[in-house]
Amino acid sequence: MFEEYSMAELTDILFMQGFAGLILFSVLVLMALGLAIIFGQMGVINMAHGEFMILGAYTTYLTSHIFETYLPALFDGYFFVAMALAFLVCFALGVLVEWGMIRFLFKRPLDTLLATWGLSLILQQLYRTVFGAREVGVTLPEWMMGSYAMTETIEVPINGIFVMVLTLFIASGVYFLMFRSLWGKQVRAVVQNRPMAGAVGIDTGKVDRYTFGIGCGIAGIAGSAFTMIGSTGPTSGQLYIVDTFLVVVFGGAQSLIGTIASAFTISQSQSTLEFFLSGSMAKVITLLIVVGILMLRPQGLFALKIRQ
Amino acid sequence: MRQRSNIRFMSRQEVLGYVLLAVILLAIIPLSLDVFRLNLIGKYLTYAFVALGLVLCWGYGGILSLGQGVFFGLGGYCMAMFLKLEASDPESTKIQSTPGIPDFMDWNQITELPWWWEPFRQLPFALSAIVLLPTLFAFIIGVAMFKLRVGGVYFAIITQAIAAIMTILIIGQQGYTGGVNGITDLRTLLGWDIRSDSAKVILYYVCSAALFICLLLSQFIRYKKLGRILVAMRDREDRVRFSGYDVANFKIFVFCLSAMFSAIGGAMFTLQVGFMSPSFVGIVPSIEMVIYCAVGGRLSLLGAVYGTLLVNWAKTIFSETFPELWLFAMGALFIAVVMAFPNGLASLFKRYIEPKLPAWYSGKTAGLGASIMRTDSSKETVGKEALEEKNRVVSKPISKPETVGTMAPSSDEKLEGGVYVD
Amino acid sequence: MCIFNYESGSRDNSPVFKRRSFIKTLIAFPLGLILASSTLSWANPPTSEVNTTGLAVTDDTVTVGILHSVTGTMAISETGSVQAEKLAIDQINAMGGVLGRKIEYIQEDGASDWPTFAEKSKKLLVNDKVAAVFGCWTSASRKAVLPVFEQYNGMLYYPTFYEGLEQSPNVIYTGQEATQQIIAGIDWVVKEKGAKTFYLLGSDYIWPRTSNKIARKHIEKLGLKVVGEEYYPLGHTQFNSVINKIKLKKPDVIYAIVVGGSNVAFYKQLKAAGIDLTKEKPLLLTISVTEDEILGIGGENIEGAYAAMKYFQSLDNPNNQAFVQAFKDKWGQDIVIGDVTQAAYLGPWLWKAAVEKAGSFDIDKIRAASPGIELTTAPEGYVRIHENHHLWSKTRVGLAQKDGQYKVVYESEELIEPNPFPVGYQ
Amino acid sequence: MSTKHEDFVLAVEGLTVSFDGFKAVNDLSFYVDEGEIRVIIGPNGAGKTTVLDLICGRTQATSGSIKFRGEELTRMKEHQIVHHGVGRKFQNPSIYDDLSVFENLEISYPRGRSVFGSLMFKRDREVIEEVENIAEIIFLQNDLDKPAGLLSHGQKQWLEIGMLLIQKPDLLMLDEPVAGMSVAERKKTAELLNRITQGRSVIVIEHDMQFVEDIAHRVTVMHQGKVLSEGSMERVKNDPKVIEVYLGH
Repeated sequence: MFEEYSMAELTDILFMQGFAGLILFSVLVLMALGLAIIFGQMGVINMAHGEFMILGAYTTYLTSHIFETYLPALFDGYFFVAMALAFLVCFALGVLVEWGMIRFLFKRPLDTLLATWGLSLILQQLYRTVFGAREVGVTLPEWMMGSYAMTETIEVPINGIFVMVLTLFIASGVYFLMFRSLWGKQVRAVVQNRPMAGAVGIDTGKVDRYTFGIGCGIAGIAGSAFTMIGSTGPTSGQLYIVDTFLVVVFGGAQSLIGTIASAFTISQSQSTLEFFLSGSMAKVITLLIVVGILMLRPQGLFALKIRQ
Repeated sequence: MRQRSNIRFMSRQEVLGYVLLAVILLAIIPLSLDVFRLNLIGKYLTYAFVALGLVLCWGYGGILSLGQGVFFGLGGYCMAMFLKLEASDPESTKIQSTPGIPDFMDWNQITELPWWWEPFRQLPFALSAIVLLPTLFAFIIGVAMFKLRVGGVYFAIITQAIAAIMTILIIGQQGYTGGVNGITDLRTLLGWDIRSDSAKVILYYVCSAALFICLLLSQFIRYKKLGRILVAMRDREDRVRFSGYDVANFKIFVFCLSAMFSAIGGAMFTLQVGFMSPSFVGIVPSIEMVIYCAVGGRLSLLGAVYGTLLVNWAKTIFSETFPELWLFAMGALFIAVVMAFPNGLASLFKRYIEPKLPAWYSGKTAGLGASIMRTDSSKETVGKEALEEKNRVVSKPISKPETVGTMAPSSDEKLEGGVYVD
Repeated sequence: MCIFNYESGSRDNSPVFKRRSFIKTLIAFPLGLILASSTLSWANPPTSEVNTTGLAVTDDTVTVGILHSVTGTMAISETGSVQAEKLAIDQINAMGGVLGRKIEYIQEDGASDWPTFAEKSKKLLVNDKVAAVFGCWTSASRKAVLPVFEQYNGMLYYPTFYEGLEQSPNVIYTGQEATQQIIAGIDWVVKEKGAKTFYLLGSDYIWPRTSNKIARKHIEKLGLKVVGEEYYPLGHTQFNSVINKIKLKKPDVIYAIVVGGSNVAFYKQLKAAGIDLTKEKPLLLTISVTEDEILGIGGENIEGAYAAMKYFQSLDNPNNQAFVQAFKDKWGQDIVIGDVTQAAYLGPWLWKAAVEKAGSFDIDKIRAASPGIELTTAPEGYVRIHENHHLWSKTRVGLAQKDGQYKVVYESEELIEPNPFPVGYQ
Repeated sequence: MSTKHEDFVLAVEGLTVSFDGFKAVNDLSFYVDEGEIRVIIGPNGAGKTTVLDLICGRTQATSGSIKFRGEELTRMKEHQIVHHGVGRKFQNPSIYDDLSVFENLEISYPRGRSVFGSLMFKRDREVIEEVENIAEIIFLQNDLDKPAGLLSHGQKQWLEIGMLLIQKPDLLMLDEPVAGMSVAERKKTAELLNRITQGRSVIVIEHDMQFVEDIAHRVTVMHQGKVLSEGSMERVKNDPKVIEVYLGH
């Protein structure tokens, strides 16, 4: 299929395709980080993750409106405010949900799956009632749109770069939080031995609550960022949920590195396959590869090998 | 000691339960509802097959599959293929460019029936395919997963991915499967018009009868040692293994059985509703079916039937009354059930209704079904919560970071603890 | 000011011809006075005469069904149709209803789930005995309810542009079938923009596939070239790979039939990838993006794209101005109206015209009366029901503007004949 | 040494397992005679439980061999190892809380172990007698109908031992059988062990030195995944290496 193109074109395409894969990679990491924290650290399967993302997106939408109406001069920078707000709103809702629901389902992960599924239905309907059934369009500041032309054919989408930088930022933030802060130590202590952590004076309830809140907050940031590349509607969140879970599970639930590695694998295979096959078949084959590898390594790519 | 050599197939309560269900399904419902509503109930009952399978495989075996829709769909599609071929005789499809093939194939420029559709002209083949094909598929998944000890949440999510794959495949291969639209406009079964009112009533009874057969089969399994091994396996998989059982085989068996039930349900669905579409195969319907099972009580065979009927009935009523708000009610119902009654309607019944029933109802307490229910619910409500409560009490923040630091990084022994499968 | 009038087509020779003389009179009421009209003494034929099949018709009411998804993923698209149908029913009631009977509606939620559509349609027909159903949006939902309508002899007014290949005695298709929408649009880009190569793209289901098939045949008939054809699963959100492919193939026209949430992702990513649609290199022609979708995509992301369909909110004619005003008055000033919404609005009016022409609510009589019914008051202009139950309608090409509206740049001179089974395109 | 395989019930040679580079068991060798009660002692983290895990197939060895009556166990699945006559009790009582004591024992009865076997399994005279017999040995004859979850900790330990006995294993492996027991229960357990070890080999992991002295024929001391010392209790006790790492603590 290459004979019709020149070498230069091929190189360009290779570059563009690699970049498309990188964007997809960032998108997946961003989606999955919040879930990885919640699922990996708490064992809670949060089926409402997509809805938390959309809550972030709606927050961005509202913020853009407020800026448009009251602070048009600062509109160029509203997106950063929106992301912070999205984090706060989702964090708050996450804490509330953990306090009102999840903590009672401690150690019953499959039940959390069903309960959060119910939550996702409620949130969807809530969005529909509040914002209407139609999708809303989020206006972006001018500088975030368009692309930067590197050569004649190679054009780099600015929003893609933005998502990549954001992902890098959030991922390192999560890394420092989990592995370099006292709070992270507490979280890990709770994961590894809950009674013991409790016994040495960690308020495990509070740790859970904030872990869940932070996971949801990151979902909110992801949702906010996705207004650049996807739709914002009551049911948009459902588009992401399966992919997100696969990334997390594929990576090995407890491992952040695993999540990143799995996002990389999935995104690269998906975008490469998409180039050679039809979109539908690329998706099927990617999923099959993931399922196949999961069967061989049920604990995911990067799970620790441990004495059971 | 003597009674032990002679455990009964059903306890007295269970016999009463089955009789009551039979009266409700076979007499009360058909006599009190018009054909339209009866057909609706018939449709709900087809989901009860899936819920029943989930009771066995999730409630008893501890394997939560979030891809039961795949089997429901496969069974339904096998039935639909037969009916579609019957509906696509050259006479009634003469306006097509290729008469004699299903309409959607014609729309997709397929000019010849694919070879793998051909055998579905025969009813015996179609019927055996309904039962065997999904079971075989489940067997393959089961062998691959359980022999490699994939379990719990991982199994749930992998089955979810399989459901996603199936949906995309069915939709993508629309020339052969009817795509998003599914296989529609099914009319007759061996010349018998399945759309007429009388056919609907008969099919309702067929469906109820099939459901009863599956219920009794499940009851039989529960009463045999196999049922006890399943419970044992859910609680202490390792112990079962070290009692000399190949745990994977038992899991495969129960997974296949639940797949077979789902497939029968799917075929009954196609017959009663008159079409099959990929919207049953995907993730959302699969999760909904788990919820039917959870509402009924994941350990109760009869509860699965009642749970399915209740949720669907509520869904229909809510959505007819409040078309724009019914999701609130459904979401709240799911959360309430999981939070307040983890063992569903069945546990409510055990706790509040059964004690009030007259003595003749219980007779002599025997039968392991009752004992399983009892201990399990007590464990659920007392054991775990008490444990959790204890943890919470001790976890006052008298934080000594140094202590935490030393114990956090290494001791990976309990890493599995976070992902505990109930 | 809106003037609604309708008369039967002259070609119609329905045997049941009991129309009251007042129908022949042109009725012209300013909207503000419509309320008053209901107090006029309409001749009110006895129920036994106009309803011989036991439909839900009383001496002063007639019940119809509205069946769309108001929950689930399709609610995004179908909400507009529900609103339009309710508006039409309100307006008809304000004018005195149909055969002197006020229209009452029962609304059911299809929940974006095809079996639910089948269940609810059965409920509407069997339990509620509605005289007509306005509803469905996706092809799949229509296919699911079709056997029900045929079995219980109901009448469905289906608003969406769709793939064709269907002609049911129990459905009136108020949207365009594929050839109406596609051929005129392609002819236009070829003639006006000199397009030579096309890249076909769609969501993976029957409408985009069938439409692209027709498009491909037509393009090849014109001696031009299709350089790529791609389908993505419904709900897909990552289009960077296909955008790269498009860049590589450098087609003159991207022919896009992406639907739902994918739409938003596609156009945003297209813009981000540096394809500026206003430069028309390549030019983008779509048949799936109405003003409703632009709301989610954002006008700035799709500015410069062309759409081929029969209606745009910006159509400049008195019918449309009155319709848009009435719609906004009822549902809010910010609302937008897309092609399907307008087609849904036609449903109740076409049904009313057919009932009055037939002088009866009986489905068989309505069916017999329907071909030839014309509506001169349609927001899109003039439409007429064809023998094949589709509408004769014009096709227009609109250029997407930054404010989310289309500017009409082309309008077919004649009404285009609906041709659901196009010979040579299958 | 390898020529003498046939004389031993169990021959472990060069056994090594590593978890992510950490060698929990490192080039371990030991042999168990017919009818011998072998006690393995050692400080926490010495790899004692891991050795049992390796023998019964719960953990895969990185290298080395485990021969049971001349048959290699390292490549077998857990249930196959059980079928060959190795029974294993876990550190924490591992019983089925939701089933009655009778059912717990019945499930362990070595018949009907395949899927269809268990479907066809009949609770006949033979099974009932055997269960009642075992129940008597483990002091639970009056609790047969009780849900096992309601037993005391000591009773659960006994039940698990009973569940092993009913399998009639040739090699019995017990991981801390008296942990968490009262003094009276310990005594009873020691008695029980002495009774049931007739005609079979037993490997016990235990910390309670008094208990070890009571039952052990020979003692293996493990340290950091290796055998530190082996022999009679008397000899081991006086081994300076052992005193240094273990008893000296």
